[in-house]
Amino acid sequence: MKHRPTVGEILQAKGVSRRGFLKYCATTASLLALPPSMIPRIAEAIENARRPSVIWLSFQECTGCTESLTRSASPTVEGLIFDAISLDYHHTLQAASGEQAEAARHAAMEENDGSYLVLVDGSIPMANPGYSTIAGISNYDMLMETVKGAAAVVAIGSCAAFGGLPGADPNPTGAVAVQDLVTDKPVINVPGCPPIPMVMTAVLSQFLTFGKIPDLDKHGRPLAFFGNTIHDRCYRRPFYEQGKFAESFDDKGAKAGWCLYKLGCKGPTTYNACATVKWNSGTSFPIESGHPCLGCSEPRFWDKGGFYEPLSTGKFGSGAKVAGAAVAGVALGAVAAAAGRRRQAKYTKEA
Amino acid sequence: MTSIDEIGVQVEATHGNVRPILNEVIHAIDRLLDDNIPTTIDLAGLPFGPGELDELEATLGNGELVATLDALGSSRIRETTYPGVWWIEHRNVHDEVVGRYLEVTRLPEILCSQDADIMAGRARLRDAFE
Amino acid sequence: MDLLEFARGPALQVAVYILVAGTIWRIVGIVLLSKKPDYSEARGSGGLGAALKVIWTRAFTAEPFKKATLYPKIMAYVMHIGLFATIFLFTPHIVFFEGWTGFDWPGLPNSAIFFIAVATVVSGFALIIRRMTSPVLKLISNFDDYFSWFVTMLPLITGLLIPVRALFRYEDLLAIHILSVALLLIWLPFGKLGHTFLVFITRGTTGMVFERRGAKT
Amino acid sequence: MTTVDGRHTLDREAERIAYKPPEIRHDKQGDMSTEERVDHAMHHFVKNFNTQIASYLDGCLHCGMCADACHYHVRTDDPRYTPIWKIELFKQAYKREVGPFAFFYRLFGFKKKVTVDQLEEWQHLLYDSCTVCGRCSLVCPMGIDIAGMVSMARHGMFKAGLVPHELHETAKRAAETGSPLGITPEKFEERLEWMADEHEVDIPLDVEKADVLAVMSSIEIQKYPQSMAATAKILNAAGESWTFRTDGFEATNFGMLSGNTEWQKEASMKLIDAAIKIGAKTLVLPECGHAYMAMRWMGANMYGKPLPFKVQHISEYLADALNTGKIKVKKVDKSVTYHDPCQVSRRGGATQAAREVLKHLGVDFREMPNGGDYNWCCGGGGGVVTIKRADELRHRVFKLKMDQVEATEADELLSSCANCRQSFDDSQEHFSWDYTMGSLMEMVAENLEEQTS
Repeated sequence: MKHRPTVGEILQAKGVSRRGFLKYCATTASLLALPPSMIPRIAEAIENARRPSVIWLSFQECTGCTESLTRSASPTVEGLIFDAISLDYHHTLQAASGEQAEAARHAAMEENDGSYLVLVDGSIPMANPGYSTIAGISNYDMLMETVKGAAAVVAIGSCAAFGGLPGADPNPTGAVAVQDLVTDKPVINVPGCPPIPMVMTAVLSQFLTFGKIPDLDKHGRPLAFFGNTIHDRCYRRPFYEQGKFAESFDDKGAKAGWCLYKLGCKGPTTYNACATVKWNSGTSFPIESGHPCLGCSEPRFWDKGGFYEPLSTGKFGSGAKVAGAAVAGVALGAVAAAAGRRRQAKYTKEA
Repeated sequence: MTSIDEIGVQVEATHGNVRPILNEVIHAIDRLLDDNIPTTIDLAGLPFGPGELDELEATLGNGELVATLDALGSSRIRETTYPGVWWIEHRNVHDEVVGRYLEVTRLPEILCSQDADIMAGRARLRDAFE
Repeated sequence: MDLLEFARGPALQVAVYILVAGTIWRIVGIVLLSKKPDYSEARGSGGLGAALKVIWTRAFTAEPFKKATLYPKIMAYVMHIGLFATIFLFTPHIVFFEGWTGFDWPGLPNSAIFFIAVATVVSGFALIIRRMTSPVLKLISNFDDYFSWFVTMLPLITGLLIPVRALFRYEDLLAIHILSVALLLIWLPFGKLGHTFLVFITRGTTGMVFERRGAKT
Repeated sequence: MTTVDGRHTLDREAERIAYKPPEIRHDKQGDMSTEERVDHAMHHFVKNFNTQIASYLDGCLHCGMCADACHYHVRTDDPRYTPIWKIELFKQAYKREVGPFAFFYRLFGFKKKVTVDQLEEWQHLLYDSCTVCGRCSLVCPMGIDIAGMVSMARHGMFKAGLVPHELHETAKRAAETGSPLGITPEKFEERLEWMADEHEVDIPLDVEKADVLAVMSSIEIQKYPQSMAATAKILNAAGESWTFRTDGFEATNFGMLSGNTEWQKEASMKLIDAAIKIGAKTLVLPECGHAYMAMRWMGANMYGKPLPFKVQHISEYLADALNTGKIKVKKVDKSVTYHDPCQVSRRGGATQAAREVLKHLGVDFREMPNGGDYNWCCGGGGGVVTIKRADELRHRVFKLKMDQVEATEADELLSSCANCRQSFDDSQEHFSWDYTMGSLMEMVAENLEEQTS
């Protein structure tokens, strides 16, 4: 087994000063949404953390998650993390291909048995294994084989976390999420379509820093990033409270930057860090650009009604069924009245 | 003028997110003076509307002291017009902002020379002149 | 299907079907009972106008009774106006109705609605305490009175918990809120909450009968 | 006007110690098994459940405000006197037997079958402590006519043989002899002659054809016979072609008050037949409240079609006659307050007639506080005045009336109902009160101006 250097050693080797390291720890804390008071503990932990092996599996996906990740302005703080991990298998990013690539995967699995991380993007088709294969191996077989010796599995993106677009109604491939198949290993879901790149790297650095699974919410998402709704953190929230809403995409309210609730914003029911971490190196996020949140980090977000349908809109059922209920009401009422009158008539006769 | 400026979006000056932070700063100064406890506010964790960060920065203003740090990219450590309130901005090697903090303290920790660096420096000095 | 989808979808749908069927059932069940012809020589018309007049005027207390009924009347006004405002003037609700009817109207700021809802809950508790302590109300109250109070207060209270994020997550609170509304809609036609529609029939009937006699309505 | 000490002794006594309802006697008529009684009560409750009554019984909110309008509750604070509670059994029967959800009420036993014990208990509530004055109907936010339903509930009580004895006997006598006080046609004729002599007035009797049929209440014939003379004076002065009839003179209707619809119909038909026989254009009802309800608003329904003549209360007749100048009156220089008979004013719709008459009399008219349609009842309506055991309660609630009258400080107290007059006289005696109730009609008769034409 080859020596895996600690992060402290890696940074030292790169000539990073202690001041630089403190800066790094501060930004890491910020990234992990940890309070600044945690910085000394982070520093201690990171110094002694060892570089883990990572195997990245891509199934039914669009590579958008990888695109997002590689847009996270490498080499930066996040880049450092990637220096600190050993990405031993990734279709898109690795140089090796074919049998060499598969050999690399097996080698990494053997070398780091019980301690490597498996990252998955894309959903797994269960209707027919032939729907998606890599090197002749079905997605299902590859996943199950690879996770066997893993310390934990990270499902990157909404497809891996919840089934995503392939799993949307009518789900022709029988797509399922990682957590539907992997039940004996910790699964961390980092959903989003795509997930915020900083969030992806932060989850990895959290694992790296503390060596354990972060606190997760009921959907298996790290609470550090998915603990608040977009709505709670939205800078337009004051307008919601004042009842100031954009009614269409080009009206006065939209131009004044009012709340997009009525335009279908799913912020109130969507847990993600977009409103604070933002996108494109902190430039903006959809609501800031004037578009309602689609709720892409929520389970089955494709099937939750129209993107531009306001959140509070209920489904009242079809007019025909309501009319049917009305007809039933008339019938029941008539029967009740007839029964009442029959009793009256009977009593009158008896009396 | 770029085409982006032609989009008819007006930025409303305030969404009301600045005032609570200023309040928090005042409380932090109280803590510093009364109990000698420094406070760090991570601005990344707070919701800001367009222009509000600039508004906050302008409100706090520039004080007497600015320091730059060159480690893993540049950093600016600047005291605001309110002594004890420091505006700290970390950038990466691509000069992109990776962290913004308000520190309410007498001297931000990052400005102090670190023992590890002092020792490394001493070693280098010895190597060079002994 | 998560709880919110269940609440917003099937639960609400079924509630609306039951509401519609139950309401019409009750109205038809009353209207189709026998009617006694009145052959006496009419003094007033006893027409629809009289019915409409009383439907409106009985919203107000006649002078001689004002003092005795002041407290419950004020509480009932707060309750009814509060319910009206929270149901129909809260923007997310307006959006809800707009999705259904296609119409929208201006609402009140959320903070105002919050206070109105609190006042409504307070009036609700004032009324239930009165019901549980007044000898008259203790005697004449039954399960319907207490249960109807409960299902009316539930959406108010669950609605108020949403902005304060108490106990549960937003979407769970929202789901519970909608489920409580569904419960209200389901119960509404069958118990005394039926007065939302019976008030027109009951007051209207009296209006017609008494105006026909030229008597005080 | 404030000789409080001598007057309220009994009442003050009662207030010092907590009010205890008297031991209630449950009266029973007939030899029926308990099942039969319940069955009869049910059947005759159920007959009444038409759309109007259903809308009332379904609409009640249990808000309890009717209690604040009821003199019995206001004076005793006994929650059982809450008007809507008085018809609880009636409501129970509705929900169980006829209401839109009756099936479920029966299936799950949400509403139990009414028991004979309950019916006995409710005898006190439906008879002794309700004058059918209808004040509760005006406070009800749903506009429910509770008083009307008390009358209907009495139908069931009567058939179950659960009527207070005195009322039952009075009603029975009325059915058997044609008058609750046992006044036969012969007795009526005798008393008419006496009054004609005494007051030197022509009183036409049993005229074959006449435009106006005048009728009397037994209370007047017996206790206030001068009102017969007053009626005659007025109708004569107006130049009417009119008559009394021995085959139809009794205006009271104890069938209605006790809850016996057959008797009610018999009594009404006597008057209707007499009026039709003589080809009357108008039936003038005497100063009697419930007679107005029985004939003006229920008469045609007893007859089964519209009546071929007009029905007027004497106060309405007087108002018309004065307004059209048929009769003229001298000015009366007195301050007067007027007690509205519930069935004529609040429930009958003729509130303004008496006020018009008083205007013609030129009196200083002083409306009672909350008078007119919101008047407190005399306490004797709905047959209550006949029920001996209810006397204590009746006197108790009369206090409200006394306060109302006294607040006006008027010289004279008038009304237009012999039954009110009777219960006022009784309570006056009980309290040694200094107001005596006079008759509006008699005041008109006394102050008629000779027609000059």
